[in-house]
Amino acid sequence: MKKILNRPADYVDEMLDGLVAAHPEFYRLHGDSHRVVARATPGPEGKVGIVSGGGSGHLPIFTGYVGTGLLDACAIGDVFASPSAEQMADAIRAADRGSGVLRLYGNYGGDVMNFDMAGDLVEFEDIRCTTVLLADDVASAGPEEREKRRGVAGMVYAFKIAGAAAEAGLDLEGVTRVAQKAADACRSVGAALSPCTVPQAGRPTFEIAEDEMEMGMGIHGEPGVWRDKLRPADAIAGELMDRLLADRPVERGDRVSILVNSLGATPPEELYILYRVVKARLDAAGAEIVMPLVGRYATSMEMAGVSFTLIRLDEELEGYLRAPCDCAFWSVR
Amino acid sequence: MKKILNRPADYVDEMLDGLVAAHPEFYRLHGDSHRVVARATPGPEGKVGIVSGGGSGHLPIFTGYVGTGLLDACAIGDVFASPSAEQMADAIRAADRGSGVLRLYGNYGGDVMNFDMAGDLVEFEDIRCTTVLLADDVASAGPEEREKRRGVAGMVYAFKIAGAAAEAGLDLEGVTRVAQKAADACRSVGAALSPCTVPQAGRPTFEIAEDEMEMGMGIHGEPGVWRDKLRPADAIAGELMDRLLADRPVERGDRVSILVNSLGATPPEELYILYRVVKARLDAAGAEIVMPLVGRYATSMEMAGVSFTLIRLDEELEGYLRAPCDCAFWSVR
Amino acid sequence: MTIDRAALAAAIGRLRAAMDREADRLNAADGALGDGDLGVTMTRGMALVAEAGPELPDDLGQALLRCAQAFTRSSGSSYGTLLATGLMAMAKAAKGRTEIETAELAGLVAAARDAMIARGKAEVGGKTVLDSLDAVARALDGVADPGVAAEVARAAVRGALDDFRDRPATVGRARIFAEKSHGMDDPGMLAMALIVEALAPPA
Amino acid sequence: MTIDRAALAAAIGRLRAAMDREADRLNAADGALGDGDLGVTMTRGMALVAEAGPELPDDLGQALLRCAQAFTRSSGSSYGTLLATGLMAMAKAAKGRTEIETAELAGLVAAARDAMIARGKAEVGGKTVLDSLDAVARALDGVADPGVAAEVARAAVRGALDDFRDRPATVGRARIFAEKSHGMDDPGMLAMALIVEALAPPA
Ligand SMILES: Nc1ncnc2c1ncn2[C@@H]1O[C@H](COP(=O)(O)OP(=O)(O)O)[C@@H](O)[C@H]1O
Ligand SMILES: Nc1ncnc2c1ncn2[C@@H]1O[C@H](COP(=O)(O)OP(=O)(O)O)[C@@H](O)[C@H]1O
Ligand SMILES: [Mg+2]
Ligand SMILES: [Mg+2]
Ligand SMILES: [Mg+2]
Ligand SMILES: [Mg+2]
Repeated sequence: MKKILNRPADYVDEMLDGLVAAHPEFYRLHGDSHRVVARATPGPEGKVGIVSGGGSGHLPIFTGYVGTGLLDACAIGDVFASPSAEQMADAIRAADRGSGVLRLYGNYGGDVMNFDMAGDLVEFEDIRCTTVLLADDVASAGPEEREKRRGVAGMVYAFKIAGAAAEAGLDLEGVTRVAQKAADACRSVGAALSPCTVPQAGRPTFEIAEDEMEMGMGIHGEPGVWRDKLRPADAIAGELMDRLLADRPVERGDRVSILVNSLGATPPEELYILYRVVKARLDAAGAEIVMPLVGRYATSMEMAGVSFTLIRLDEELEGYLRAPCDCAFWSVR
Repeated sequence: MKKILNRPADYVDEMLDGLVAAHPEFYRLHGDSHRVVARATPGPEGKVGIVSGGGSGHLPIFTGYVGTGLLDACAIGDVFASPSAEQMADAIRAADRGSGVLRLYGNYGGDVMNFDMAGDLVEFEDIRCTTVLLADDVASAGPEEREKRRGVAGMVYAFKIAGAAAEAGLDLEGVTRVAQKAADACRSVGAALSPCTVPQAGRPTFEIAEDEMEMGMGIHGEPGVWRDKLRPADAIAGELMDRLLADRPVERGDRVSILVNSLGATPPEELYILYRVVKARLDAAGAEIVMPLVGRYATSMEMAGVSFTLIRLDEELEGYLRAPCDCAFWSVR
Repeated sequence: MTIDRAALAAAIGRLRAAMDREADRLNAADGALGDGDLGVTMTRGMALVAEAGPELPDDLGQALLRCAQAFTRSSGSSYGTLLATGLMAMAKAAKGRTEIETAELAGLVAAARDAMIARGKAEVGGKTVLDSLDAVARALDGVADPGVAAEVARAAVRGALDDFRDRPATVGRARIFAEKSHGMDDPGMLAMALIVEALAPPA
Repeated sequence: MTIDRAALAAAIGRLRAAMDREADRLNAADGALGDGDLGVTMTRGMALVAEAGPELPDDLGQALLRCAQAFTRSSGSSYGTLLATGLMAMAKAAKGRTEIETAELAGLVAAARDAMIARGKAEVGGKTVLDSLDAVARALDGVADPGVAAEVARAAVRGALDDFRDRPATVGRARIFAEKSHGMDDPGMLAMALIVEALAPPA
């Protein structure tokens, strides 16, 4: 894939410069590391802060979701690389409005180490921190090792729901509890068709033949469960749904939301073709779909492929999912 | 590029099925051609209707922009092919609330013939129609032949502004006048990095080497002004701005909006890298940027590349641009 | 011989068969200079026209209007829309008539041509279907004998193909292949030759 | 010989030079099994540490804390964060001291190792930097002579590389290349060997 960039080493900094220049009503750079994005207008005094962070290259994840009813701040690393502990600590400082900060992010070794370290750093400043990890990718480990799973697009639901809970005035324990419930309620799985290129590496993250796809592949090209000829849309959607429902069946009367997500290059036309099958399957299972999301919510730059995220909702989660939010990439009213 | 689809012949029908299934609050299929999308809740009696139409494969254009403050209905053909005159006539019927209908669409021969023919068809039904064509692509013809230019992403501004004017209660002449003013105020130009594949053709719309780009290429792969090695982001942004400003200079104190648009595969990260240059250029020219748009607003499926659209605003256009709108792909409040 | 409902129905049958037979050739011709759908346009359109066949009214104006409508429904391709436009113009001229004489054909074809010029905003001489129709209309002018009419019409469409083959395309999708189009038949002109040959087969 | 501010400053200088020299090798080793940034991590990190060098406080705890902070600032790579974690643990242990004896080194290295286990949630035996530190800590246990300490530490990191070379990677990005990693050095262990060799050069 071809990329529009200047020096690869400047990719992330220039991207962030453009982001805050285009949307000064939503975003500002915080501190002097140039890698911490915070709300242009901080949340009210006393609101629980929510931070996230991780590698660049996943817009709107992570930085894009800084906004009302969503995140308060975000630390962002090089493409597919963790930000530093000091940057994460800065994001925590930016997010803190005196009532503590939830660290809400994906289960990747480097990110976990750095967010833990960041917690140690801000402990001296009397900022209370909690952690909720997304580990929603069912293809990355079996149900008996759920805590080892990678965090993928489930973050979108977790940000939305935890963000609304914080906006509603819950305290740190409450926001953390709601975020953990949201994270536990999410299951995701994806299929990749083509790789993307990390600017500083300059070559595709993996190789795949012109007529192949990989089921269960991770968003950085982590190996999936099978690689074979590209299947028809209905077969792909069917298998993705099988895998989600096998991991956590839905029951008649369940209320769920589903995110049909493009990894980047796959256009919305194809997502809608897949959505027919998603809807038919959930209808057949007797589940009620609430606020389905179809689009590019968690990407890997120009990677082609899709992921599905299913979240089972109770009344509390549904209320927060439907609550208003606003950022440059997503607004609910 | 790989595509997720079933039978190529079903691509558009299945896409539309998924679209209305996912967003029943916004869209419904009208009539029995299966190719006319109308607002789920029609605009109020007496509102001027606005229809658009053209080939599939450009989401959110055209169908996606059916919604409050935007279009009332839309007829959509096969990928990159005009809908039939009868389908366009059906869209006009769906849009009519008794005060006439503006046909607002891009300047492509087939679309023009069919929308004209559709007008003949509904004339018998006493529906008054006007026409405004977008011809905003400065690379497709010189300033002395402006009426020959192709219509590209300028449609986004025209839909938004005309839609707001209709919502505000202007009559058919008024909405048409505002739409024409918006269309006249738009200039666009794009650069393509890689082609896309029309499902029924099964092969890329054009060939281009792994290290090449084409300046000024059309959204269906129509030839541009030069093809050469891929340039750095700042050089690409600079040339696109040069071309826009050469065609219509901005003056100190001008108020403008700019759309930095991905043709599909190009990720938002790269759009933001380009936006730095856009902003610097307009700042230097002394123009004020109003409501910049950065994202995928007018695409060609999985094509890689970008387009810039610059619109010069007067008070009336700016008011309508900032007015609320709502559809599954864009909402302004 | 005059043209009436029965003659029209028979012509529709021949046309449909011809288009089914030549679909690949038309797709290929259009594929070289355009989007390759002309065969699809013609087979789909003629299938819909043929469906209307059994219930064709005796009024030739009404009957031709039905044919036009079949094309406006079947696709949005330029050629289909232009044919619909031409058929509508002929329908208008034939309104209320149950029989049409050979001598009237030149006027009808010219009416179709002119309506298509108005619709497509192109001109005669641009290497399009307009040139085929123009040649046929001029060839038929003053011809009253059915056999002669068939012969001159066939000669005229073929002659138009030959006359324009080495000129550059100037209209529609083919325009961007102006260079390449030298020496190649315009797909719309080729289609019109096949249409005329099906309507007026050699004796 | 005791370790004091001056010795630490000198060691920093040697380390920085070694990392600059070996950056490509570390990038390559990490590139084979991970994302290829380990050389960048080490050169960037040591450059920041070296910047702090001239103003290092005499308190070795404070001095080591500065070094740790340089790594938390410089990047988010696993290795940098683990080194920072280990350095912080050593800083805690050395707080208030201006001199450290050779005999104390084993305890300091073990403290670093244990803090890194807690941070990274991996275990000794998994073919990571933990195994290098574990080998060094054990080798230094009870050694009071600086020359002997240098020698056994060097032998221990090299020995760890040899012992684990043919085992599969189990931690971090390299885990997904478990198969391929047989016969290859873990990049973090290799880096630690270079670090130890720079800190304790052969006489
Ligand atoms: N504006 C026009 N005026 C006259 N003839 C036209 C015009 N545009 C296209 N044609 C004719 O139509 C033919 C192509 O038809 P078709 O394949 O249906 O076009 P498309 O697929 O681009 O809509 C051309 O070969 C030409 O003869
Ligand atoms: N959880 C862990 N525990 C101990 N050591 C680890 C851990 N994760 C990584 N390492 C060590 O770090 C090295 C890789 O470091 P680095 O290149 O910085 O990782 P990354 O680029 O993936 O963040 C590995 O070779 C291994 O020795
Ligand atoms: Mg065609
Ligand atoms: Mg066509
Ligand atoms: Mg690495
Ligand atoms: Mg790394």
